[in-house]
Amino acid sequence: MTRAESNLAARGYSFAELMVAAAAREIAHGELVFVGMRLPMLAFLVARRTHAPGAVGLFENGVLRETPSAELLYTMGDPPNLRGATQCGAMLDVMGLLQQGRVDVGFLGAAEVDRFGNLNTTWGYRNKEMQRLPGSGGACDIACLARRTVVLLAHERARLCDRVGHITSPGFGTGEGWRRTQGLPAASGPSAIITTLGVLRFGHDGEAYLASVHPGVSVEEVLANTGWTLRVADELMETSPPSDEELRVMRELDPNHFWTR
Amino acid sequence: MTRAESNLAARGYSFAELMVAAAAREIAHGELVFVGMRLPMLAFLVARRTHAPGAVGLFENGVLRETPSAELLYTMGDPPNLRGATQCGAMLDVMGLLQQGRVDVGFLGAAEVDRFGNLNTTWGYRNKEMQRLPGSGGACDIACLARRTVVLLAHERARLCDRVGHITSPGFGTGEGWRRTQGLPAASGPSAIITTLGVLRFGHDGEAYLASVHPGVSVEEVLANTGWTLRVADELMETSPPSDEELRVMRELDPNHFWTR
Amino acid sequence: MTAESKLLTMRDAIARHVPSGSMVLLGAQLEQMIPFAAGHELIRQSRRDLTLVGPISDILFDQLMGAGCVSRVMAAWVGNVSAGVGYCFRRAVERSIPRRLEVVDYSNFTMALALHAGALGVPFLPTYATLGSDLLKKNGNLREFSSPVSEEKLIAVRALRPDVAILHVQRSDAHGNAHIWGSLGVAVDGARAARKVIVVAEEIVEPSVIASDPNRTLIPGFLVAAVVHEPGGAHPSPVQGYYGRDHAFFAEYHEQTRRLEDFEDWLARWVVQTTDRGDYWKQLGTGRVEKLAVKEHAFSAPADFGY
Amino acid sequence: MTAESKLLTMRDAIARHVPSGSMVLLGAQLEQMIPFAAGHELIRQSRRDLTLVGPISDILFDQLMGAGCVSRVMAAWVGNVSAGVGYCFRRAVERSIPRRLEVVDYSNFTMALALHAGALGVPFLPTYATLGSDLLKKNGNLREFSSPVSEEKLIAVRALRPDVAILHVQRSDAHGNAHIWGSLGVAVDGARAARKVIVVAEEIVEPSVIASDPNRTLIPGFLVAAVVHEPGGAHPSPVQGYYGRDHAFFAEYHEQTRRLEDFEDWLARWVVQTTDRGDYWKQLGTGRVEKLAVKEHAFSAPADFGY
Repeated sequence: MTRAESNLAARGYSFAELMVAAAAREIAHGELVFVGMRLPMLAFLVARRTHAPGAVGLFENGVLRETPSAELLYTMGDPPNLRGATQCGAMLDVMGLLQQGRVDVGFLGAAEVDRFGNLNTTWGYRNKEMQRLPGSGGACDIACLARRTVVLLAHERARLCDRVGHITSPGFGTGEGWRRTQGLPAASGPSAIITTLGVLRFGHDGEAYLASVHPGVSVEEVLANTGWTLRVADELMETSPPSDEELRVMRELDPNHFWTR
Repeated sequence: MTRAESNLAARGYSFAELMVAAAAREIAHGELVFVGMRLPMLAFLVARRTHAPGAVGLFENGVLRETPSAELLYTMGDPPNLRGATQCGAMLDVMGLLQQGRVDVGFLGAAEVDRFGNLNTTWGYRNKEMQRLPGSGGACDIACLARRTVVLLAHERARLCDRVGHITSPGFGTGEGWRRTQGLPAASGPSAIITTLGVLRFGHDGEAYLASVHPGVSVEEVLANTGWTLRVADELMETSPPSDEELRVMRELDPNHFWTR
Repeated sequence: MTAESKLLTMRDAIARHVPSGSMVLLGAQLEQMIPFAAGHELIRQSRRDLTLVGPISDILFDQLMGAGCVSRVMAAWVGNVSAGVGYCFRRAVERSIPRRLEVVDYSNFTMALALHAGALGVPFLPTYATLGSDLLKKNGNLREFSSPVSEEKLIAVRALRPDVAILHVQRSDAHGNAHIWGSLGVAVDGARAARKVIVVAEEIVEPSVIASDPNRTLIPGFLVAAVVHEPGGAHPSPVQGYYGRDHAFFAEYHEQTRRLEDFEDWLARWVVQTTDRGDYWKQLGTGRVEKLAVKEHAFSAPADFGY
Repeated sequence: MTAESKLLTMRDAIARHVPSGSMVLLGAQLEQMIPFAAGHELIRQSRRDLTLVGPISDILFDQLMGAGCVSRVMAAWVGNVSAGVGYCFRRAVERSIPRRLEVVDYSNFTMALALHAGALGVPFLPTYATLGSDLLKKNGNLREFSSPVSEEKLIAVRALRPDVAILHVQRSDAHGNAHIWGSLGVAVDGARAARKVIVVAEEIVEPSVIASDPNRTLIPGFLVAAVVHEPGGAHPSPVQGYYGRDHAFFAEYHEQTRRLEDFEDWLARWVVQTTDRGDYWKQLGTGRVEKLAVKEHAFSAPADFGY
């Protein structure tokens, strides 16, 4: 039995389900959301079915969508994602909305994230060897232009590092004022990092701090798995577990736990 | 009986029909043509039905068309122009082709044209009073960006003037090298002015000269109706009259001489 | 999951969403689907100091100028497409009748780029168009600059973001998801550049009709503030698949507006003393309406979105 | 009036229009309609020194790199969308196997803008995207400059004009007038930015079918050099209305290409020793093909182009 499975058995939900619920709560009613695939997609659908029925999902292939697709998606281009979409346009149609500042929140994954929320999805450094990763896709665009960016990744010391080796997608750079210096829009930047252990948020100085730990996770465990000296909120919270309603919707959408094992 | 009518009676065609035939011959097989309405539209259709079956017509509302519409058009947005079009896109789709340098020839009308082929469709000066005219529409864009521009207008001394009062659509400006200085594309600029009396073309210095006179028109008549001292080609031609085939097609398309009276 | 209905009467849509002083985009599809019904309601509600934006609008801009609603127009062409000049436009520019009018002259391309820049969220877009012209000299929103990647001059066309875009469409659902076909012009960029969109539709249909063809949904409902069901609302301009262009109406307008007092009569008859679009159609008469009706349908081949 | 037919076999289309050294746009519709059949023919005809351009291409770029056809890639993302990394891409970048590969990293938006600039005929387009990123530092086609109309930094994205765009479409006439629906990505700009277009179609239809819906004609035939009728030519990627995505094929590719010698076996089996697309489908087997077939049609509501 893996740790995730024992966790699921003990608490009635998996870490992935907890991350999805936490991610869903980052979406408010009526917001435009740059969704992406896997956990964020599920989070978007959960948000729409619970507290944010008016949220609109955007995909880089030009698709805008307000209702869940009838089948589980492996890619944003899967036929069920296009049928019944709100709009199928061109990539620029969606990117234009992003650059106008109309996209409230964008979800991103990453190989590495650092203390200022910068992301690397271009070069990995496993076993001291440089490994070429797929690259930005739309991640750099979203990180530059969405009003808020939420990052989801597994909490490992090598992946939450002091400084990323390559800034594929800019966070707060070197800290306060950096984004403005670079010319990035005033209303933009990282909002949260949701990991398998907790949720990190950002201070005015642009540095991440631990805002909540997941149920059953200790602060020490988080700190030991973070590659820099992570600050902890004065009023550290415990991440709210997924509600029954959130779990019900999640499992209806992903009955075989394809995404949330 | 008006002069045009007597001309039509005597020769078997009207000045307008002669202008349409002359304009049609400015279009080569396979060329992209920014058409416009009235006489140029008819010229485009005649060209397609005679020597240039592969010509493609572009309209500023986003329409590309290879076949004649089933009915006479008053505007490019008339329903017969959209049904059966090659493509209905956005204005920018058509303007992009123009700016890429793919449009071979564009037809324009004008209130005034001057010795360097500059056009004015913004301000008129009838009876010494400034009269506001409708403006550029797409004329300025076509004059800037089409590889060749052909102007059609009635030959009147006030309309073929030494310098236009307002450059709505640039020709050769003040002469040789001017377009390059302004930053306009190398392969662009006025190619011909087709009037009710003759055809003007342009020398290397950018100044218009009389290249051909219409049958029955004297050089003196042209010079007397031109607002500057118009140069005359060493080998002045007579404009070829419309062929039987050209007339047949023209009258089939415009049986009531709506455009070609 | 069900989105709220945004259906309003024309009167309420204009009252709520287009105050005096607004920058309003009209005529985005050029000679097709001009929102005349909306323009007439702006006149009836006595809007003032509007800035009109659009490539051309056929005679709608002329009417709004004649009625005194407009203090500025940003356009490529103002007049009567099939008949020539617009007399109200001329009176306003030449003699400030009924009031002074500022004209910012664009070309079609630079107007399209200004809205495209607004839709893309950039402060400007580059072009070679208008180089060497007097438009460039007189329009402050066109500015020469040096290309950052080549040794060339270019024109920077400043972005426009109208307060409201009023777009006439063939069909929409109650949430504002709208299908447009035929002549697109600058409608897609216009809807996205604007801060608010009012959709005026020939037909209100079930959401499933719109959702059956998401490539034809050129206006997504979440950009739309109000949906007005106004069949015939584009007359005398045409709506592909619904009615043809009333060429005679444009010619009559030309004749009946040459003198100021004639225009005032025209306006009283067709706009001010006409309570709404139903009343307008009654005046037009059934014979005229029938002549404009579709004589032969021509349906698009289906596209299969199945899997 | 009748336009000449441009129908060619895939072999002839590639032989005539895509020489070694070409800059080729592939994968314009992202995960849908990737022209795998064309890519395989490029491999069989041993093209070398290609520059691949596209936002992503799922595993087609990886295959072309593994086969040694590519010297440069300009893309936003290279890998296997549903399974992760592309091993041929990694071998080429990390160890120059089978040959050195230059990578020019774009983001999706900047790639779209590069093609849009090409389609609009301008040397660059401005954006805020990539400000502050290392993409900006390393990609010479992204350059910081000062906005000519505001006090802002912007990025100039240099125009790209591929030699050839290969676009898979649902249906086309023999002249290359093509309908595309569903996922559009950068297909429209890609076709216009490119100097030549090869259309690969699921179906060749009568011109009247295409002409019945000119708003869906996203590629006008006069831009098209060749039309290839290749049903199933996008497998394992999906074609809306024709077949689904073969997710298992992507997973298998991932497993079967991790080691160089395994990739070589994969390539021999699916490409080199496969004479054409018919042969490929035979290998795939009827059971697999049937599983991907459309189970439920979902036709678009008609649009009336009549008058």
